[in-house]
Amino acid sequence: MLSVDQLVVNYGVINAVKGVSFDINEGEIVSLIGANGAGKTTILKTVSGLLRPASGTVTYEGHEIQREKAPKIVAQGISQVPEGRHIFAGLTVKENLQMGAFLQSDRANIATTFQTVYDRFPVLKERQNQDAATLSGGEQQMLAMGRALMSRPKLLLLDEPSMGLAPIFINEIFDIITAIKEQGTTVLLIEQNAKKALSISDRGYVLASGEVKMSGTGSELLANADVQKAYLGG
Amino acid sequence: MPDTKGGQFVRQANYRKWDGIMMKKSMMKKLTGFATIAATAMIFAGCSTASTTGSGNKQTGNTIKIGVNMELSGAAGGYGNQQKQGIQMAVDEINDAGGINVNGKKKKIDLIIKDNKTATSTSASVAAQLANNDKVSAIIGPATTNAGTAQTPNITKAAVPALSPSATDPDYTLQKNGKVQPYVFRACYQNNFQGGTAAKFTYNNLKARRVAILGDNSTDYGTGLAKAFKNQFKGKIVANQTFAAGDKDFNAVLTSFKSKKADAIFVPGYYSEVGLIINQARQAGINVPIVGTDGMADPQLVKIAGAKNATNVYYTTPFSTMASKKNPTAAKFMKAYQAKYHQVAPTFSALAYDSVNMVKQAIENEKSADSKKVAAGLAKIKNFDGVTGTITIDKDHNAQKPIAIETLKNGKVVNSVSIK
Amino acid sequence: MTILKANFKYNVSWLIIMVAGFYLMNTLMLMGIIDSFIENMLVVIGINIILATGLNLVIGFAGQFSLGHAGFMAIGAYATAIITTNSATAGGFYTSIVVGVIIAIIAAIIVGVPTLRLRGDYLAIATMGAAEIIRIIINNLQITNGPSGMFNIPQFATWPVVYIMVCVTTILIANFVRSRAGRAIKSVREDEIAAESAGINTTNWKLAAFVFGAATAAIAGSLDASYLQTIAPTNFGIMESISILIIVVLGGVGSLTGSVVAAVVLGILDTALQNFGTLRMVIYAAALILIMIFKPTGLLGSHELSFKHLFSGTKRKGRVRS
Amino acid sequence: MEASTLQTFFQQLINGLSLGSIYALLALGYTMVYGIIKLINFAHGDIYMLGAFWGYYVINFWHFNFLFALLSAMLVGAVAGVIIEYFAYRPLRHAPRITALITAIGVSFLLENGMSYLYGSTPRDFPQIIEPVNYHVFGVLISNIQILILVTACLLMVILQVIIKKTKMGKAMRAVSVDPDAAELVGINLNRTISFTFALGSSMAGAAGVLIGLYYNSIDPLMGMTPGIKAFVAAVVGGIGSVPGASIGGFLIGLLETLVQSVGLSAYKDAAVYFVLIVILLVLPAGIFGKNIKEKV
Amino acid sequence: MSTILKVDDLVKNFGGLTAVSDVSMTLNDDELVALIGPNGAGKTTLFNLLTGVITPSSGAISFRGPKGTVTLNGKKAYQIANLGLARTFQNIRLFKDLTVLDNVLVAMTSQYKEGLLSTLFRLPSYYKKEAKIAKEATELLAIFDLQESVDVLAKNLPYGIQRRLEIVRALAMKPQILFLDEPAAGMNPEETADLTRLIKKVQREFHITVVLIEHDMSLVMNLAERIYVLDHGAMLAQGTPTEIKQNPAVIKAYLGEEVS
Repeated sequence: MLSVDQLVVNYGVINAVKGVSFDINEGEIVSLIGANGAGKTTILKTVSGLLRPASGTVTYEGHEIQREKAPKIVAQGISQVPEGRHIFAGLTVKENLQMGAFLQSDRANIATTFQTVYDRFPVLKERQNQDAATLSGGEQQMLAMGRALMSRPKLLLLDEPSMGLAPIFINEIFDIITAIKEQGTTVLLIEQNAKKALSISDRGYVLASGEVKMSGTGSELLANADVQKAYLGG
Repeated sequence: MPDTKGGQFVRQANYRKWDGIMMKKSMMKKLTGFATIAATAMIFAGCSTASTTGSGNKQTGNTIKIGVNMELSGAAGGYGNQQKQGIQMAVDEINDAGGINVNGKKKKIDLIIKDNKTATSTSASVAAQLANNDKVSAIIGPATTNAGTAQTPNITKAAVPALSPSATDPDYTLQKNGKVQPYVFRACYQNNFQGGTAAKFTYNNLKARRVAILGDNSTDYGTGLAKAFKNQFKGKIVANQTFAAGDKDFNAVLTSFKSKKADAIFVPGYYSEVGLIINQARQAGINVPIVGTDGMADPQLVKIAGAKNATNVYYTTPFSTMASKKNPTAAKFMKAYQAKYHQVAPTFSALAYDSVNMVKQAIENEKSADSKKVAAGLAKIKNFDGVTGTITIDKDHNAQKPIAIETLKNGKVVNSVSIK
Repeated sequence: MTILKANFKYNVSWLIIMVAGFYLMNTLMLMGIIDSFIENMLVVIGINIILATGLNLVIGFAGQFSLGHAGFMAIGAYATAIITTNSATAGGFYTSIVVGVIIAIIAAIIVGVPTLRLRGDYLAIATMGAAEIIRIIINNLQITNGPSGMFNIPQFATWPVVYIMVCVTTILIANFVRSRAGRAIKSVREDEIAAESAGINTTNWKLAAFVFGAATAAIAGSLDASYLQTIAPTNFGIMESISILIIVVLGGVGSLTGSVVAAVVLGILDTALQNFGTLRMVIYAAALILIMIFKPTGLLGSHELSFKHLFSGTKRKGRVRS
Repeated sequence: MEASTLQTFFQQLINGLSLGSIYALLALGYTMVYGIIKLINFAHGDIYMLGAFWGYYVINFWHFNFLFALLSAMLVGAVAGVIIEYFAYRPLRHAPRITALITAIGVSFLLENGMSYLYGSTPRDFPQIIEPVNYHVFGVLISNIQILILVTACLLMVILQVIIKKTKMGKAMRAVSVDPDAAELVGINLNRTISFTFALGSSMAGAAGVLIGLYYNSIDPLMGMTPGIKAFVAAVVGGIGSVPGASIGGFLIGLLETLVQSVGLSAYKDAAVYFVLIVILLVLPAGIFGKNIKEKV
Repeated sequence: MSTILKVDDLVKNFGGLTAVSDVSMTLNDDELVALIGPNGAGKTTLFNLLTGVITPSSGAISFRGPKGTVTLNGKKAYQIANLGLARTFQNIRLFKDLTVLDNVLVAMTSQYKEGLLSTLFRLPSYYKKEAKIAKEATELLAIFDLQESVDVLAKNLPYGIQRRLEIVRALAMKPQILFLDEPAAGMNPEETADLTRLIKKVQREFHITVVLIEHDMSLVMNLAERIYVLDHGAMLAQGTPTEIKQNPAVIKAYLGEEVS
């Protein structure tokens, strides 16, 4: 579905991603794990069109998208939940979700999607007329995910969905991610909580200093001694 | 916790002796050097800087160079451009007639126009360039007192006369000790004269006893006239308020005048704002006489005020459509101006037009276009037949000319009285 | 040891340049190559250098966006105008500079203490307002002769005086910027929270830079009044503050050399445009837009001309070496 | 020429509201542009001048009626705003903000002096397309034009508020102003949204130009300078980025100026405005309706 | 070992949200303490409170400084810093456009004075002081292998080195307590190991109290003598690494399962 080949991205003078390749098949959850500064977020931003790579390709459903801008990529069915949630403060919960469907024009469709999102996150329905900034951290994360789902993505990019969340929410978020996958949306997941991430992933890639160090199925990586030592608090 | 612990890493920070000595040595050298420089600089500041008190600009060529230092952009750009039109027209007329007669030889005017953007420093620079580089015989301008006083040192140094069509501050032509500035002249009234005339007229002719003043507080023109009016008005000043150039809303002040029971309003300022004041006063139902000065003597005034509102309005002026009927020079000017620029001539253009012709007169009288001679000639101008009246330059380089007060009714000048 | 020797070398180099500049100008003047017109231009450029370097200290080094520089300039100008009109001696003139600086410092403290808490554009508009209040007060006072301004001010600020003042203020500002104080204000610019946590009293250092900038602006005002011999409140409005800001940004925010270069470039451009009449400001505006679009960080960015680097041949903005 | 204190009070209130509605109209454009790209659009006051000149020409030469003049001036303002954004501000979107500010000042100079060069800087009388009529209400005078301005200003503010709160584009504008990156991620085209914001804000200025031309009957190329700065002050006082804030700020400044003048301190009316600005910023650093955003450590 | 910092019932409310509730803790001389807990548990907020970046809603902080015990309540961040509490930040906050040397010199600002006159006129005392302080700073940088980079702008340093420089900057303040906020964030295992050695070295050689927030359990368990666990703004547990590893509440809220 998506394949990233020899991707190189620079941030100013800093070479953040140094030739990373990976791919995602339809219906999978794929995790990129690694420490802060390993280049995970940079990769995600490049896939979603916020950053331009210095070289390398991003191929989505058969054509290269690395030169396209974010709105165009969203229109093709890739939706990102950014790190730190980035919800629109000052807009209500409902408006935030409406923004997620910005590129949809079919009202009936939007209404159904709303229903799906509200079913998935009942708390959002309860708070639909509240200013999004007043939500708690976990609720904001749900809103950010809900907003991304409003564009009916085929591929969902999740950047640190468990960051800053209470443990009880973390489990819930991972359950939701699994449920999203089961409904047919492919998921690319970036997590610091590597253990949790790998336990729900079909496959995973371990990144360090802008390079892929290891890859394998979720359970393989979980079982790997090096991974355990470095990332699983072994 | 002992204090020394944190500072362990600097333990070995002992300076070798010679380090310190070298440092002192170099510093001493440096300081000595600095002192030397300062001293030499001071010496030069004291004596040897070139001060070029010129003997004026000699004009030997076939043309006479006249400079224009004018507010073509910036806050006073509107007025400056009107003056430029008057200057241009005067020069064209003179050149079409063959030029200025200098001791039997006709010489054309070479007009050099420069913009001072209504800034004092630029005005000084422009004057220096005109006087020193372009070697002009005389400078026309600037329009405003501030820009004018800024050029005074430079033109005085170069001995080039400057004739301002519209700088009105009483002290404009004077040095600090009260003596006249040898190279500064003006073609307009000074504030005390005009303000006093307006005060007398308001008291004697309009019989007003309670006057409210609403003056332009962003120029010397407005405040100078307001002060003069206040000093010479025999009745009571019931309110004294101000506005700034560019203001558009006067309703608040006018409403406050209502309760003061004023029986006339004095509005020293330019037509752009005074037009609006008349408009808003009449809209607010204030129908008492409105008295002003030559800054509002402009055809645009009535347009801004609205013809209907421009009633019971009086202003002092050296020049007007009314006067032009009696004065052939003015009539000719009005006609030519209309033909050239397709508009009724404003006062500023007339004053600037006169300024050029006064310079011409001075050159012809002195039979020389040397700048010092032109200055002498300007000082001696007597009974010059100008568009703005018969002008005589007095000992303080002010233009003495009759003053008239015009009355507007429904936007038309209906009466013009001369005031002694 | 070598560092000290080198420092001496750099300092001497600068002094030689300053002295040489002085002698060069004086020679050209005696030869008549620099006439009063060019002298006028040079003096205006000199005054603008003082203003721009002072404002750059506040904006470029302390990172505080002040838009009220003209207000402090007005204070210096009026101090000189009032004092030298009453006491037309060189002593009176230098006293007036000191008095202007002191009043400007007091005014800067009064303005700065409350407003420097604000940030960015909010600070800019607050300082702009404060400067306008200063101007309006001057416009309505008796002693300042109201909107008519003051003229026939005795001229003590001849070009050598201005030249020396430019050198002195530039040296002082440069020394300030490259010292303990300079590092402190730059740390405030870079990151206020980190600076606080590094023990920097950010409030005081911001104020110090602001006050220093105001003091130099007052000096520039004194020179301006004394050289032009005429001043009016309209000279010190928002537009004057903006034109100083333009010099700073055009030269490069955080580059004193840039401020000097921009003052010279704009001074020459401005003088050259005198001949274009009404078109003058149109050309100026277009030039401004184009320069900013094609050189967004200003003519010199944040680079400085430095003998240290000329001599040693290394670039300050070195790449990663470790 | 006599009036009771109460009548004077209400008269001054009307005066203040009329003046305030003009500041408010201009402040709206400032607040929108600042809200979305954090740029003090110095040229905003000059777009208002362009609107006034457009009105002057179409009424005088093409004999437009008031409504058409107003609407076409809004269109002209919008187009001017979009063009300025495209050429002068867009190339600098990632440049230091102070650079963009200088460019904005440059654009302002260019418009003012360009218009002076082309049309002269003498004030012109605006065609009186609507005959002024005064109404006396309990001794308080109010003219039809004052009512028109107040009503138009309020109407435009309401329309603007509706656009921002209810329409898709309005929501996109708010989204971009909160978080441009996240806005792109939901598919919002940044450039188009910013252009639209400029168009909307500048059309307000265009409308203000015609209304003010009509009200004061005098226009000139430098007319945008002073009200431009005052309107920005109004926007800051109200809390920049907020539409109701801009309106409240505008009315507040208008009423304040009127108050200061009515007690005889006209020489200090601008000083009073700036003083209040500073005081408000010290008490409420983000203005009356502004949101104070704390830096995260 | 005596107490150097004592925190009593510290509370911080943001609007309606309680970020830190009733936290009490003590720090002793010369010890290495870790503060752990889930993201959003209030760890950084606690650091901010202790270093004066934000002011507490209630509670008391007292510090035994060189001049006796003082309360830190009501003191500004720079005053607290100058008393001897230095810190680093979660998101690196270097002075990016200053050189490495200048970054360190800024932190030494309050350790020496330069008279206005000697600054402005470069009197001999200026050069003397500058040379002395620069030497001191360079020596400190050399301890951390940064002597080669003194003239490099901070923003041009690699990520890991920036983290290191931030620690050096904090040490330049000659602190008695050093707060490190996620010093290993973004470092690879190798760099983390280096960092672990570095922190140990700092603590040992400078004899200061070090408090660190860290998620990397390998680092925490290797370094810390004591651990505080924060959850939902409240102190969940405290103890030695061994105790914490076995604490059921900690396992439930944070560690997830028993850490080896």
